[in-house]
Amino acid sequence: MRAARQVWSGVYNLVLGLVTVFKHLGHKAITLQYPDERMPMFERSRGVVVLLSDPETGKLNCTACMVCARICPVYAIDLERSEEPDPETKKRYPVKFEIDNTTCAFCGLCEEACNFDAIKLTGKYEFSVYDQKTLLYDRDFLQELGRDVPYEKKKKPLPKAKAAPKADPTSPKPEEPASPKPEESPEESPGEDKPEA
Amino acid sequence: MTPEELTSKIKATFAEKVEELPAVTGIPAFKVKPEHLEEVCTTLVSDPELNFDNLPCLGGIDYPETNEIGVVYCLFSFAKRHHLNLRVIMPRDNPEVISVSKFWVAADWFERETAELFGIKFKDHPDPRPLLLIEEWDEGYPMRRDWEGKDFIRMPETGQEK
Amino acid sequence: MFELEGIFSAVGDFLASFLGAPLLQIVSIIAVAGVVIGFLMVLALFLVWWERKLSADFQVRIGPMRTGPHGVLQTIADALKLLQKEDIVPLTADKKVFFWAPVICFVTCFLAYICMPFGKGLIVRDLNIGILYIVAITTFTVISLLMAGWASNNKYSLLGGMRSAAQIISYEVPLSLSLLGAVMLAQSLSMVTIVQGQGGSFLHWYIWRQPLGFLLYVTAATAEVNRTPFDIPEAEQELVAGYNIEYSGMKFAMFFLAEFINMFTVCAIAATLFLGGWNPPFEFLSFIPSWVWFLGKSLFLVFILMWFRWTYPRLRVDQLMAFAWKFLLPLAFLNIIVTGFLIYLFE
Amino acid sequence: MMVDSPDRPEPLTGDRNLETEEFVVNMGPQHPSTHGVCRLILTMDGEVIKKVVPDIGFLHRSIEKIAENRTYHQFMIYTDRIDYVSSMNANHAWCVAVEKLAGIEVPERAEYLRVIMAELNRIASHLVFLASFAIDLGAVTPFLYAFRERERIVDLFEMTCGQRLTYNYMRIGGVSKDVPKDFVSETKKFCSYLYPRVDEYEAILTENPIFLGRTKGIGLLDLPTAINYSVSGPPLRGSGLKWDIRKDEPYSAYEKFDFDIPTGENGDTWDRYKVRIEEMRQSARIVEQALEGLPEGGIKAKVPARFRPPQGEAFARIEAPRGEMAYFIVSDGSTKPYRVKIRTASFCNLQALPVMARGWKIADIVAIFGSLDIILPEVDR
Repeated sequence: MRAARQVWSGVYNLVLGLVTVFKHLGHKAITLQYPDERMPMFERSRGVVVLLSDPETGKLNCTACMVCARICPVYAIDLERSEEPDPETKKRYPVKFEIDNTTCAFCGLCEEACNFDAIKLTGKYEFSVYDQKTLLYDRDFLQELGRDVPYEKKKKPLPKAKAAPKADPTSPKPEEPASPKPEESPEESPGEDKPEA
Repeated sequence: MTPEELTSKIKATFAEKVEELPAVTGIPAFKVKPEHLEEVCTTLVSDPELNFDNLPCLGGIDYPETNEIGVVYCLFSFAKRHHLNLRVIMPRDNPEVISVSKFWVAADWFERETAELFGIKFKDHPDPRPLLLIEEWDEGYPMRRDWEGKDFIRMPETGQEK
Repeated sequence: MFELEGIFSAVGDFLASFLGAPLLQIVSIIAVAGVVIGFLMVLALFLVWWERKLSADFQVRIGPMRTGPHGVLQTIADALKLLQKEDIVPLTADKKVFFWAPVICFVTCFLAYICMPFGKGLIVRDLNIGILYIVAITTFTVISLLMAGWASNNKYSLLGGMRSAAQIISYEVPLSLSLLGAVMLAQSLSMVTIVQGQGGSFLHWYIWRQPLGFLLYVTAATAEVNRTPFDIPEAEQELVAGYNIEYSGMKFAMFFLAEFINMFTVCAIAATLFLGGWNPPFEFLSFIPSWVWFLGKSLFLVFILMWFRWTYPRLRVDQLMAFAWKFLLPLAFLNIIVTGFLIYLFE
Repeated sequence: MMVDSPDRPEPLTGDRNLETEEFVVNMGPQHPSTHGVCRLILTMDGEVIKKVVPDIGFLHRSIEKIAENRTYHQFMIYTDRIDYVSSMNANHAWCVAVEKLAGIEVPERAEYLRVIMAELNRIASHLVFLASFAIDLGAVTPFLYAFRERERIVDLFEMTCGQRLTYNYMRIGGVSKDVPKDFVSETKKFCSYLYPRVDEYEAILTENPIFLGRTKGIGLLDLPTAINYSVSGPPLRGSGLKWDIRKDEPYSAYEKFDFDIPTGENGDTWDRYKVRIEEMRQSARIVEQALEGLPEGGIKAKVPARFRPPQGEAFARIEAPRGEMAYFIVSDGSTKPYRVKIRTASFCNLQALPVMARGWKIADIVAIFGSLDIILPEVDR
């Protein structure tokens, strides 16, 4: 009797599995045909890092205060401050701003630390290249990437109050990710001791 | 047992063999001399009131300033639901302590890891091969505070500078 | 209307009109072999594609889409890629055996089609021991798998080869025995006679008189062609790829295609012996050519085998053996005894 | 087949006994079922395993050393990488430990959000377990089904914190961002969607006779051995101990929720599988309760950017999906920890593999290894 019940349960569950799998036939696929279809990125997606500029003046928001470079856990940001403030905005600006995307962990700590809406992680992706050296993004390239990125002013008032950019500027089309000019690998920048897995 | 009861119980049981340390977030902590460790552990496991049947964590700790090196044992009892923190402090030059893997098998890998990373020798260890590092590792003991390796860059004190 | 029999005999007559008898013999042999092998190659490529699409559909994916409409040309592209691949022979391999294993595997899988009735009058040679011949020839696969496993000189391959030898030989026994029921009903070993015995409506198919035999056959056949849940010789999670772990390029493709042709072979046998072969299920449907029925029934069984594969986990090697000897074999014997008894009773 | 190979052994002659020979199989470091880079040195007698020696360390990144070189805030992103399948839980453990060390009060809303995220991540992690376990046993289709559901959880995470794998969501003293507007409704929708899906997996696997044959009674781990090996999490509960840190030593807001601790009876592979399946349902229950009672308020306590915890030590452990995850932190009062010891569940669970696998077949070690749900970066750290 027990054996019969066992056989019955076995057969029943074998058939149940077949039926469960069969029910999925003809369902709409959950996968995407990637290069043709793309997943919409969320607003908060943390992809490649960009530098934001003021939509009115077109200058970088960054004042080179070094907060991002200090908080970065992998020391991917190499930043140099200008000696003199910019004559128009009366602010200091970065003369050098390099992000090493080979070490960047896309953690978003720099964006959180920044008080000037200068740096942001965007939903942009697809930055594969053949040469590792081209992953060292310089200031101008990062600025270009950030041209079309909408952002909201943080609640903290800026030290030097300016007209807040209300609407998202429908600024130029996204540039093709032209690879920035290959530069020397950052020897002077404090690298990290162990590579990420 | 509550931490207070446990503290007094341990003090009563081991007397001068243990030395009380400040509690680790509510967990009683004691310092044991390396030569007493085996005896203390035997009692901790076999005493029906203490009954420490589980070793959740074991790790080394290095104090180059005082030239000492230690092993921290986090003990737990599933039967009695209490924690204990033991530690053994040894001179840094030739640290040697008895292996506790005969009391808790879980200590086996923990000790192998600690041995290769801190350079602490565990006597009577059943399988003293290196665990995480490659077998031909010869660059010293990387988890010691003053270790200098080929590719190791000590980070600047970014958090403190202004 | 679309019966291929007429076309083939017309071509035969046309050739006979200007070729002498001995030459005709040779030409017709080559032509028939070419047609059968060509058909099977196309079929194998189709089956690979179908399996990929079907598994994708079961798994709410899309499957190959890029090459041709819905990826139909994908397997052809894969085959071309495999043809171009470097042929790697491990240094420590037993070179001769390593070379011959895929060849034997590939060749033997075609031999079974000599007496496979594709349609009415559409059979290469109607041997009077047809089914016996097929069962015998399909067992050759085990030799090639064992050779592959041994010659690769790899521990995983060897385990895979040993497993496949043990498995195929064990399952050969219940497989043959489960076929005997149908043979007893038809009173013949010839494939054509067996099919003709199931003429008329679908109620004359042997599956109704041999339900147990059919189930046993499908189970044993799944094991015979190393399909999940009986695919332990190439169990990916244990043996990485089993006997063909060291094979690459065209040799691997030969194993791969042979596997799919073998799968079709066992399904075609089941369709012939239990599902009436090329007989239509109803008399009024006989305007549809017989080979369509044969193909349709075989492919339906192939679908079931694929369905199994994408549903079930895999058995363990000792459970597999126990299942063959302790479960299938007694049932197969029981089936024969009951069949014999019933035949005696009703005739 | 004579091949002139010099190292071929002499053929056996009549006066020698036919001896069987044990042989060693290297399973890994690259092997389909080692779930990462782990090498198991198997000594086998035919198909039967005589001895298993796990060889680990291929993914050793010395995260404990890195911790001594990073500030408390910075180290958060490394906790993601300890256990990338459930990095919310790894974040959580670090936060709990540091907050214990510094005595930081966390706002209630943040605690609730942490619980929601940790439990969603637990479901996601168990789905990955289910997927890989099914594929270990040869059933390929449940893999895709489980990842389909995981994708929805990952979408919820991306909606909240912007990443799909290394979330870096929690902060010392709270969480980094409040949840977006439609998170609550989406998560509720997901929870009600999950229950029938779990039933679906069970229909395919749980009572399937082939699955039962492969898991019932395989890889037994009795309770005293489990405790002695410091095995934790579902393997420990599968061995029959009703022990869950969320219940027994509650952290965050776990004492406020009502959930059951599923346990097994025999400590076999099937029990460990069943415990995890059941835990997915319980986690969904916790998430539903937490969403229901999600309080308003702040999401982050005031923690300075140059955070210096007081001198001292802290030991905190949480119940991660794979078991107990503990941090032992020694602080010297500076911005960087003096010493961090990370105790991960996989490290101890993997250590028990040789006991469980001895005497079983090579196919079983795959099932046993899968049922332990080892994440190799967590083992090597």
